Amino acid sequence: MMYSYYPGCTLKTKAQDLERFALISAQVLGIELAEQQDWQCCGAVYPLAEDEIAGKLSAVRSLAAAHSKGEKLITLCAACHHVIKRVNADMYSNEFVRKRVNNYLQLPKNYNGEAKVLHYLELLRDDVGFSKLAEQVRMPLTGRKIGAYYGCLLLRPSNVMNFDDAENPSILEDFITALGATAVKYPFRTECCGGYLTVNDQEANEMAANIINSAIGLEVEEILTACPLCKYNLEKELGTNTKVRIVYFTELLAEALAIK
Amino acid sequence: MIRVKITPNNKQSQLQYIREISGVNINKCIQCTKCSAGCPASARMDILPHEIIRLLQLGQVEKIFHSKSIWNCASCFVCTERCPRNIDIARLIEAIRLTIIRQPGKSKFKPDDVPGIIDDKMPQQVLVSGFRKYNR
Amino acid sequence: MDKTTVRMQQIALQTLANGEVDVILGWKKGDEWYDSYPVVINDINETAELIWDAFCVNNLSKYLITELKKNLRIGVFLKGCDSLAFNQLVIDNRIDSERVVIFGLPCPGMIDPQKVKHAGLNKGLLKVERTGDKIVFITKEGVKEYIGRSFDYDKCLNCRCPNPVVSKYMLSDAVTRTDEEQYFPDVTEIEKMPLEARYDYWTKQFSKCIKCYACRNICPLCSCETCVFDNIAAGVSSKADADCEQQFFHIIRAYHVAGRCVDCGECSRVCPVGIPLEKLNRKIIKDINQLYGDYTADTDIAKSPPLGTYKVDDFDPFDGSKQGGKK
Amino acid sequence: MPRIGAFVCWCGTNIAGTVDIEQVVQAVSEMSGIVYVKDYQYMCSEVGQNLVKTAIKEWQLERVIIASCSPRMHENTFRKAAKAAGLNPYLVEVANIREHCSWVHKNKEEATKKAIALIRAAVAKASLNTELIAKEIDVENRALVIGGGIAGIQTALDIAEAGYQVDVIEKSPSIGGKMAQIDKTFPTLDCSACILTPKMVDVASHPNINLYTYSEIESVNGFVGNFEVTIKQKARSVNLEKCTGCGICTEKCPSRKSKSEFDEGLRTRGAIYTPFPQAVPNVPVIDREHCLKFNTGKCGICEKLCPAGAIEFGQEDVLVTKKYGAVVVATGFDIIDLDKFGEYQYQNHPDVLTSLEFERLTNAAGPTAGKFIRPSNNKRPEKVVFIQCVGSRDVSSRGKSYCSKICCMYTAKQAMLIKDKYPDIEVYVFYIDVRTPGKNFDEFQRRAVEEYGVNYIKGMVGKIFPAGDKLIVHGVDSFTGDTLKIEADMVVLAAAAQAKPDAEVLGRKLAISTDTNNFFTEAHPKLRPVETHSAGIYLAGACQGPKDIPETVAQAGAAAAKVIGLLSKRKLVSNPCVSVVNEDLCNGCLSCLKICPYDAIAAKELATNNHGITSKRIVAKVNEALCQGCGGCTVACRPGAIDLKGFTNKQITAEVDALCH
Repeated sequence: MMYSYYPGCTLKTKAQDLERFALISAQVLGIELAEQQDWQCCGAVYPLAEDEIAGKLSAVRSLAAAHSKGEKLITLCAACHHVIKRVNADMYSNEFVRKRVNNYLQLPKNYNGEAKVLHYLELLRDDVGFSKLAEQVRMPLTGRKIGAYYGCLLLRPSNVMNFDDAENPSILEDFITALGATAVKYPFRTECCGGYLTVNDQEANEMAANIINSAIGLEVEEILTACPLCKYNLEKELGTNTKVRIVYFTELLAEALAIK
Repeated sequence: MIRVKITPNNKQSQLQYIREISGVNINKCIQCTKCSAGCPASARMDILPHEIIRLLQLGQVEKIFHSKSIWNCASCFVCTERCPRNIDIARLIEAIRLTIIRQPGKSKFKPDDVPGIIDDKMPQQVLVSGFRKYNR
Repeated sequence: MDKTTVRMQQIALQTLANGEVDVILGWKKGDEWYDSYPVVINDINETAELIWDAFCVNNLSKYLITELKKNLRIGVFLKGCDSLAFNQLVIDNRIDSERVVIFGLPCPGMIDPQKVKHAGLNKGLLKVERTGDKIVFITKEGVKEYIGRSFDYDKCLNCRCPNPVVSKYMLSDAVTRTDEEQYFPDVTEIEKMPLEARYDYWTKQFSKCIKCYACRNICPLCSCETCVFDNIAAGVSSKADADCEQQFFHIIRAYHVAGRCVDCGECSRVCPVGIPLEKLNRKIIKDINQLYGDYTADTDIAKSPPLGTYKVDDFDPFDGSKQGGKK
Repeated sequence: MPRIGAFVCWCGTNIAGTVDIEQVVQAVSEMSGIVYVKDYQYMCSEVGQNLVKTAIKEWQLERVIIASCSPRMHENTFRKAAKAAGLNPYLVEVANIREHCSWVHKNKEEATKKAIALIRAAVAKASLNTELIAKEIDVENRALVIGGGIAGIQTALDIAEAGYQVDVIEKSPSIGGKMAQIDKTFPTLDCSACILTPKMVDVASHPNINLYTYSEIESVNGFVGNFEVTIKQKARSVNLEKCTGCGICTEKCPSRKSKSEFDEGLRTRGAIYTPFPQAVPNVPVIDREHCLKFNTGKCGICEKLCPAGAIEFGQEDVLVTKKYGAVVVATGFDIIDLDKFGEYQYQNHPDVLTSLEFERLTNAAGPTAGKFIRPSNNKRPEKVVFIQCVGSRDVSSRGKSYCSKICCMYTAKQAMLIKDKYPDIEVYVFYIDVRTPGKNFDEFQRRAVEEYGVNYIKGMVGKIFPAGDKLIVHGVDSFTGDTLKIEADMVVLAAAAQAKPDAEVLGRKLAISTDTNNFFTEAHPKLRPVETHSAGIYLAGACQGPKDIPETVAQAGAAAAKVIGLLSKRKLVSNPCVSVVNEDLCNGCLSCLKICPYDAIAAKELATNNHGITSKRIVAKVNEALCQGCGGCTVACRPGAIDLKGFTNKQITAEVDALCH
């Protein structure tokens, strides 16, 4: 099946692993990801103010491009996914935004939020299926205790993101189980890592510390994430501590598919 | 400490602005405090989210403008997700931030600050979002 | 003579003679090639005048209503579409099927005299004979043969039921149709129009109406003892020549046959000003099928009519719980 | 043209505030047929009614228009007044210029215009009104109570005591409902079982009460005084007459996987089971879904062991149809599913309980025999946290927008019960507001704080983080603005009350309405709180909205009083606004018969003579005793042969014409 694929800036620089493993895994799984031409930065954060239109334009360009090709738009970075999905919801249901964005962009055809945005994980769950994925695993990660870290951006607000149960999600655990590893649910797995606060406050990040301690408390050896920013914050807090390591979910995927 | 408070009316325009750009009806709040109770960043806040809404209801915007809380909100949307009254608190706090940084020279994070915080691992996503949240 | 006509005359003679029926409803030939008109006969000698040709378009089932009031038992010739109307009249309690003997006539389609005239074939025409899709035009000068259905009534081209669905005696072999017609092509066309254009279209059509009531009179299901439009006391009709009056008439009529219309197309056939009335009825049939599941008013008399019954899971556009009014 | 008098009511400022009465009076006086117009502040008052009566006599009025509130409110009032003045009551017509006009408009000019139009329509209709005479119908003097909880039990007992037959129908295998699950009741702390079980026995033994347990309503037909109800008795697989309740079968059943509904899933039960030892009837039932005999064909141990030979695997559902004069709906409530509140760890942690589970846990007859222990490790908790308003006052998609009303009191009760038995346990209650109106209620809650030292914290809990064998509760004290972390051993969630999931379906069968939350709607929130909009159907208990036991019992008594009042009448005055068939126009298609919800239309054979030839035809015939005047038939009739008296097609057309004027 053919999909439009939106990478985002960080995946081309500091988070190349996240993308690299996703792309080679997709090949093995028979998923065709065509990187969008001329994609632009999504803006990194979804503009929350009602009157901010400019910050939503680049997301709409990608959405409209995917829609015009009749393809689903696949995202990989949690932040890009959040922005694009929420902008799409605005284009679908918020007339104020829809009108202004279309007026500004003057696309060949007005865009009204018709495209379907899927995170790579949703693609694995809904279009591939975790049971099918499990069949493709060639090097099961048997015995490894892996804790999923969801963070904020994939889950909330759940009425827009519609990703999983925001308070008690299971998609990442199901993913880990499909790869043959042991999924450990630890209490802080949906708490915030501190996000961009790191530019404001360089002091100790107790938010990230809570997450790490909660995972270590349940003997988690690897923490799985889909977000470069989460990975950065958690690793920074971890410092030289080697009790646990932070990995992108795609890295484990490639490992289990024996293509890493 | 001044114990007697007079609800000021000269802040009405700022209050109105916050209401407009957030699209939030602050009168829906019943002060259940669930936002504050679940806030992962509350340890670094001098005024808790439910108190911010209460102060807005009372027109005490000045107190909020001088608080650390609005800069320490990580926009993690836990408050919005759990609010039993469907108040989008994350949006409200963003609106308060914008009310300040949209004024000339009030940006919180400036290009000059970058060298001081950057390290070789930092994804540029951090910087972009930092500028989006703290700079106009 | 046509085989079916022979069979027709035989069975009429036989059933009248042995007392199975008191009268026969059939067709006789008039003076013109296109004139085959309905008759009621009770005389065995008249049976030799009964005919079956490509112009027996008139539906005889409606005549049963008045004739059954006068006679005990009636034999009637019914084509596919006529038999559908027959069943609907049974559902409506308009006729007592116990006292009717049906002679079924599989029908290859009826010929539209207008189409013959447009083709210029009417000059000196004496007779038209049809066997299946072979049509023979007999004139003073000679004979012309055509294969195909180009002279059929439009309504016959869309026929979904050429064979009678109910009968005691079948007079010929069943007709098979291999060409798969799209069931509602004309309706789809109307549905594609924007609302305003649709409104304009119907306004224009109805404005042609001269309120002759031919559509109502021919309709096998417009069989009320007294039609509301003839009942002055009901106060629903006026003779004023205003567009709204005509629209009012046609819309009420469409609703009165909604869920009962057998799509025989007679209304459009007889309309002297050419209003495509069956389109309106077919739109309603299509909607009913979509909303309440396929229902053919006439093929199964045991089925309950969708507009006359209520089920808890019926489609209900006013039910807030399905629309977000109720949470 | 009849002589028409019009009376325009101000309804204080309700109408006069938005409608220019003077202008209305002027306009009405110019309408044709009007011979008299009068306006007054409160037309429904004694003075107002007298104005109507006097005018009827003095002006020889033949029709009366009352322009006032909805006819639902006062049509009867004015009909009575007209009757007293010698006018047939059905010659009175109400123009609703309040609900349909003044209450929905702000612009006085437009509202005035609309009020005049509404009155014009009423005048047009009234000129076509005819005198109607009401008839009498019989009343079946037996009542049906749907639901065997405390509401149904009390209603049934009160009706039975008055000497009328009552059938109680209960969905589950035993009566008792939620109250049977509860340990103690507020505000007196007496034992729930001690006050409920004797009543359950009374129901079972009362000569006037007939119990249908494990049964459901299949269909309801008829109308006030004459309901015809079909009851589905589900196959119990145990013979009610033969069973002695010895309990051998339930003890020996090898299938132990089913969760006990009565114990809120805190313990398992056999596939053949009695919900609880005090069940009424004390006869078990086989849960066929989990029974080995039904699933594999093997087993049948209960049948072999039963000394009474009461096990009947071959039983089938039985349909019983009976007639009733009145119906009381007492189907109760449920608590919401907490699956969506993942932050409180309800599905993930055994020590997070609902309040109802807590009741079972502290109940002497419960799964722990009243021993207060943590389900996770069977140890006594040291710190217990209660969280109120879980899903209540919650307008998001997860919760219910209303206050569940009972939680503040039962939480105080539960907290107090812990402190009473185990003073060393620390108890915290997180709340948004404490709402305890009711006799001795606030005093009760204050006792929890003042005497027992329960820690009430104004603020909600954000999230619970399990850590080791503790539950770390993250909350806020809104008074101090402090964030709190409490290391609790047990958390009790006061889940919102909600309507029964099948309330809407039952409502449709009964033709009674439910509100946006699926609670049944009362006929009037103040003046007719136990009646529904369908005459002869009444409401008792929490099926109408969250209620505590005292309120439920009070409403049950009120519903019973309404039923007794109805059944005590031998005859009811029927509504004369019934359908009538014009046989000349009727085709006999019987579309009317098919759609009539009251089975009030039948076919009739009519012999006609047409020029010496006699023929028969079918026409429709209305049974006036059954017809409820809904008018459905008049719409289905194509030739317009059927008409509703008082609302004839002509009258409606005249109204529409007048409005479009």
